[in-house]
Amino acid sequence: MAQITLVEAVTMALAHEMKEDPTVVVFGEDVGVNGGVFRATAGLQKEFGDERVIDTPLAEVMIAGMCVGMASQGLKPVVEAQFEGFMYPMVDHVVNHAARLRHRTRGRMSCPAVFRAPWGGGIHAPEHHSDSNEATWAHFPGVRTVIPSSPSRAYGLLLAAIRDPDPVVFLEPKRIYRWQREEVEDDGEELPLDVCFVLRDGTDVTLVTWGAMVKETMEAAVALEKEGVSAEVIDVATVAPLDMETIVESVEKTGRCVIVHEAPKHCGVGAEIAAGLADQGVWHLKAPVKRVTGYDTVMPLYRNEMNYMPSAERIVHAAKETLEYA
Amino acid sequence: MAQITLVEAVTMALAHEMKEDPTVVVFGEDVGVNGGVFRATAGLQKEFGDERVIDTPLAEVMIAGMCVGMASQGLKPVVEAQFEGFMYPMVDHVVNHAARLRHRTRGRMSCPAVFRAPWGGGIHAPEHHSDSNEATWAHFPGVRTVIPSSPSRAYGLLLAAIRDPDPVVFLEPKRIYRWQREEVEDDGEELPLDVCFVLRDGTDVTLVTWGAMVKETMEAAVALEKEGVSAEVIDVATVAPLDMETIVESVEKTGRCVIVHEAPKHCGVGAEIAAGLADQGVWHLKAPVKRVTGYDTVMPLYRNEMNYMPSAERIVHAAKETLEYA
Amino acid sequence: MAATIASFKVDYFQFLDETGQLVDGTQIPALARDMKQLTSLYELMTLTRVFDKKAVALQRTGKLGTYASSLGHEAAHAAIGSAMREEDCFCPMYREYAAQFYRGVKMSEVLMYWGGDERGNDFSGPAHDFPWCVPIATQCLHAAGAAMAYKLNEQKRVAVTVVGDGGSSKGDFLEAINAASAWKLPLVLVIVNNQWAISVPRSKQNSARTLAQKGIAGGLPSIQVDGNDLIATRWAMDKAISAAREGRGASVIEMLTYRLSDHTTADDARRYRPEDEVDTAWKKEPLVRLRNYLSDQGEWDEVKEEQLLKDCADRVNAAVEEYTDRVENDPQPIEAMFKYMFKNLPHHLEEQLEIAKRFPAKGGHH
Amino acid sequence: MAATIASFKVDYFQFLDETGQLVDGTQIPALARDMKQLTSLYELMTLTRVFDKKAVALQRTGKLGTYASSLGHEAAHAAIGSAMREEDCFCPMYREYAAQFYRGVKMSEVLMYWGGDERGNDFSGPAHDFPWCVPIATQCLHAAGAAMAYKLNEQKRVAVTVVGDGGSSKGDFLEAINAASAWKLPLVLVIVNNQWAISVPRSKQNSARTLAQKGIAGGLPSIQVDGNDLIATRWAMDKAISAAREGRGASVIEMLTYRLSDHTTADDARRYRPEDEVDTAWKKEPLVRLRNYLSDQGEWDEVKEEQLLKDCADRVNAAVEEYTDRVENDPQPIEAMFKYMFKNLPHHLEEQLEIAKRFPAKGGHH
Ligand SMILES: Cc1ncc(C[n+]2csc(CCOP(=O)(O)OP(=O)(O)O)c2C)c(N)n1
Ligand SMILES: Cc1ncc(C[n+]2csc(CCOP(=O)(O)OP(=O)(O)O)c2C)c(N)n1
Ligand SMILES: [Mg+2]
Ligand SMILES: [Mg+2]
Repeated sequence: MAQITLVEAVTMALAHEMKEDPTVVVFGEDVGVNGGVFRATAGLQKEFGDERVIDTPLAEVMIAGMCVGMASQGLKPVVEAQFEGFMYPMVDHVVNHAARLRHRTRGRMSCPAVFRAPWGGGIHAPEHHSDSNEATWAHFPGVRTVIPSSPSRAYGLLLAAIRDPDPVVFLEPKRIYRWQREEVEDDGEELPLDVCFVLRDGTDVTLVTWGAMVKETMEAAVALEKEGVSAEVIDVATVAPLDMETIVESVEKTGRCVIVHEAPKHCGVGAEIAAGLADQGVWHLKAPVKRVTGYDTVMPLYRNEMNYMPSAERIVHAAKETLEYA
Repeated sequence: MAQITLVEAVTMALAHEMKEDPTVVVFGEDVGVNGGVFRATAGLQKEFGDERVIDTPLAEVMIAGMCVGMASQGLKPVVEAQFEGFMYPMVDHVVNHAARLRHRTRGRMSCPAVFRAPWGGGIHAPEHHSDSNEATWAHFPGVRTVIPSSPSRAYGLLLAAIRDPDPVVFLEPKRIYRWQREEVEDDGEELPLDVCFVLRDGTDVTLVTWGAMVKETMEAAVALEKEGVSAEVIDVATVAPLDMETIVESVEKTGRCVIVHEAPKHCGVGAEIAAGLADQGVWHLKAPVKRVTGYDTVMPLYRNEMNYMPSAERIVHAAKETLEYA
Repeated sequence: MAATIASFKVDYFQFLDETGQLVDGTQIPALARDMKQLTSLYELMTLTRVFDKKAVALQRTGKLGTYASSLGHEAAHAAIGSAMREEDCFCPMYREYAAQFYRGVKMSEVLMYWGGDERGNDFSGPAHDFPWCVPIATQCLHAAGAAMAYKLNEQKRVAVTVVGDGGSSKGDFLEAINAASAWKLPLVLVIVNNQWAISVPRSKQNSARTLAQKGIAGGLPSIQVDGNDLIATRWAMDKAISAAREGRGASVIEMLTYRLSDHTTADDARRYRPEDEVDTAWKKEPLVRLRNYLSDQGEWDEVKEEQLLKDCADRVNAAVEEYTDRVENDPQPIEAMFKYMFKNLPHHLEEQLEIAKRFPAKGGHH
Repeated sequence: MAATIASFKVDYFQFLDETGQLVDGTQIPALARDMKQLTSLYELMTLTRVFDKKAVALQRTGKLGTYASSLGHEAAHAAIGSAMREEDCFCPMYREYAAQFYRGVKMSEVLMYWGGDERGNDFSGPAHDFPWCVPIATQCLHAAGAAMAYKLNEQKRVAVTVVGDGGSSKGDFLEAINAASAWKLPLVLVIVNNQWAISVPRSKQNSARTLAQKGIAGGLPSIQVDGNDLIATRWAMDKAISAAREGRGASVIEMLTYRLSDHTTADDARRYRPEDEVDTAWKKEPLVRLRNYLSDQGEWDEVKEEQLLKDCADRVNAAVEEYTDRVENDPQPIEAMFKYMFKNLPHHLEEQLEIAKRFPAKGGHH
């Protein structure tokens, strides 16, 4: 069994589903011979041909709009946006059509499509290559938003996303595309959507995060442990719809919660989680719910990039703040 | 002094600023002879000519993109999107450019533009004519999102939005465009952005809302009063950035909060407010923070529309829930 | 070196003039002699107009929501629908009723849609046809995507879409042309140029001589026809569809017609449109000229006309019955707001459904 | 009636052939005899190339972030910049350095930008010029908007923008053409067709004979020129800019050139592009042919060339010094992340600034 990276797991999942399901097609800019700018589709065109791994003209509105048409007529398009910052032209077709086609037609038509994009900061790329826009997608009814944080979850969740009969926005944390290697069997076993994954059990404080921030959050948990603080770490994975149950359960146990995300704070997904706690978890809270997030600014160009990204240090600090309350 | 409606107040503010400031131009579909589909720009082309009140070709990407170019070269475009559901093609230029031009150029350039749109449901219009997408805008750094809820606030806040040196998304609650009349003097007095307006003082529970939901929320407050419950009502007005201070202060007093909005619940602006309370207000909470919102579904066509819209009854019920806790 | 490396042209076609005479000096399409076809299409156009009048009346009396009239567009829409095969995919905008009726959509379903009931979109036309599309021009890319699917699946199916003069300014339409060019898609892009986009006249969309020439951007065959001449509109559609079906790629057809009604029932065109322009347009409308032609051919007369109008009225009334009966006696339950959001209702929507059931709107939708 | 109602053509222009000979049988533009201009533009093109080589080297050694090379585009970019007036507005994409150098942007500022420091966008070029634009083709609408502002203000200013072969597929560019047509904007839309959009060849963008013909959609004068022939590129720019300035509206110019480099330093073109295609392209590159022409005219020789290369090297090295000194010894403070978001720092950003100051990144940006 191979030791693979997150981006290789994406490729493996795509290849697996394309073998299993002849209706799956990959559709995007530079996904063919070039295998995508991050190599996520490397080798797929060679294996499946240019009628299933399709290089498109440079037009995101077209990509998203055609995807709706293709998905409505029996194909399962897996779209790749080259970077999350170039998904904005897709918003109209995703939210006004992909997310609504089944609803609009009372189930007569549907849009089983996946909109993939490398997502998030930390790779020292130019502007628009480092955003975290999951909250933008998460607010729109009718589309799921899924974010893997490890090779195995990338494989299992992408399989589930492709097989899901409804549209899924699948955001891939590019910063950790090649961070860890993991043994992932190409067994076609999907992982469940709409549920959180508890990565680490703890009793003193619950750290909730997703995507690349899982790295800093786990580092923070280890650092806290050294100081005798037991932190539970939850990878939300599906940010819409949200598995609030698992999070509330954890906070019932710990009484403290720190939510970590790279995206700007204001109206980020962290707000929804904290709001859920302010409603369903309020009696269990021993401390204010803290959010360690990106600032409400544009992601700086790379010389300042690391001043923007939440650090393990900030997470530890916030966790300790919550522990100041008995 | 005239008794005017909210939409008339919008027109009055536009006319006032166009007189004051020759760089202000109105730019959009059907804003000219037709005066906009809701008559918000009625009479302006006659008064200011078709070089300042400009009918555009039917292309929202173009409208938003040209707006950035116009604003960068000394004009103050006030764009009208015909309905909020047609703003999605504008997202790319608003968030990737309008909201970033000053930041990107270290202040060398800027984008003093206003993006107006009739917003929200309740008028029995076709699909895409009844959405509430303020959270979409509120999450993006670099742009303000402002929502008036009365004729006087529409006048004062729109003046402030036009005069503001940075981009503002200005969402107009179309359901109450003609609901109430108010005496509004055309004195050019703007109202402050970035602050909440306390519409009603109360001691038992804080009701937080904005836009057309102010109507149902005030009705709920009156109903509650009949039952001896004193509700404070806050109109948020600027949903980004948020005046959390005023809300926290109120909850310090009441200990209870119900947030009301028409938009879907998940990752709506209500989540940010509840999250703020879960952090800064947690020790004052005597009850869970409740949200009475639109459902996480597409706004139904009109026969079911009122089953979607939060009612005064739902607000009263939620307020009472919070009062069950001593 | 200065050399012309590419030249293009846009041709205009009209076969039946405003009086109903065949234009001479032109090779007339066979359809002109197919009286059976012409008669049935005339009947379809008439039915559509009778339906349209009724729908507007229903809105005026509060029995229907905002409605977009197709008055004056019948020759364009009837040609589009009748030129297609069942397996082809139609991606409409919102007023192409004649095309949809031909494809099996029921009048009662059109009324359901504008009557605020999503079940109108679950219509009796081909299950693969797209529902009405509100965001202007987006349907063009859905059609391009459908065409792409047919091409990849090696099906001999064609996608047909319609956009207005206003919508032809939007990137969605322009990108669809480019996509059609890039992949040689089995696609027909019809611009129904009715001279107005709500209050914005054609002349403000751009200053080009035609809208058809937008197809030249992708090197697509692009023509303009008299959109009120059924023989021209249908001939153009047949030509474009067979080219698409036979793998020769996409085309653009601009059909010149006129919006004889307000934009929708929510609009008042008198605010921005000179009455005399409308009067002139009425002289060119599509039904009269076709009726005159059929009469000259001895295929039509007063009696038939009267009979037809009576039949149409009956069918339309029956449709209205069906519509009102359904929305009043068999309204959609509150569940309907939730159950189609996803194939399987997620947990959070189950909870919200309970709230919705507990707090139904007082006194229905009014 | 079947009548041709509109015809169009796209002409191709080349004046200086690949060997540096004037093409005969054509009226040669006056510029061909303006040795002073040609020489100084040749010097600009050479400086740009020397700069480009250095920038790539800096990236390879970790002193610069991702960088987009302009190798092979010099004749296109030099013509664009030199044909404009200071008061005109340039809306670039991201590799038009020669144009920007001519307009006063410093080499050190280009390096700041790609070196991850926003101050590079606060450059010494005209304060109204747009910064580099990453979202493809969006700059075309900014240019249309700038042109609109000039037109409304009755200023004799022109907006000039550049888009690639790939970007020419995007709605932003196509809607800009439509807008230019609708308002007769003082705008010049230049397509720098370097045959590749990262790994996607020109042929996949669409199947049309030219990209220039996209301008026909709006009825704009649209031509194609040899983008490696400075005389042709500059002649075309002069023509289009004076038409725009004199109120005759916008034009589209497709400049045929070739991307001799990888897409950016983050790309490896060998993965998708045949080496021999690149070798052939090198035979057409813009500098050699211009140098040969100048030499034939007795305006240039080895000595001058050597001297020029030395001067360029010195200037580039000085620019690198300036860049490294600034980013290393005068880096942007953490405040810079916040203070330009709005004209006046809102309350919530003040709080966040405090957090940011309290938690600076460990060990700078690496
Ligand atoms: C993207 C978008 N913008 C604006 C609207 C509002 N709107 C509805 S119809 C219309 C005019 C359409 O004109 P045209 O394309 O010529 O079609 P017609 O209605 O004349 O048949 C407008 C602006 C919309 N539905 N979608
Ligand atoms: C909207 C958008 N989509 C995708 C990208 C990623 N990207 C950057 S450059 C490029 C190719 C551009 O090709 P072309 O327009 O021909 O310009 P060139 O780089 O060849 O000069 C792509 C796809 C982007 N920057 N913006
Ligand atoms: Mg029209
Ligand atoms: Mg290119």
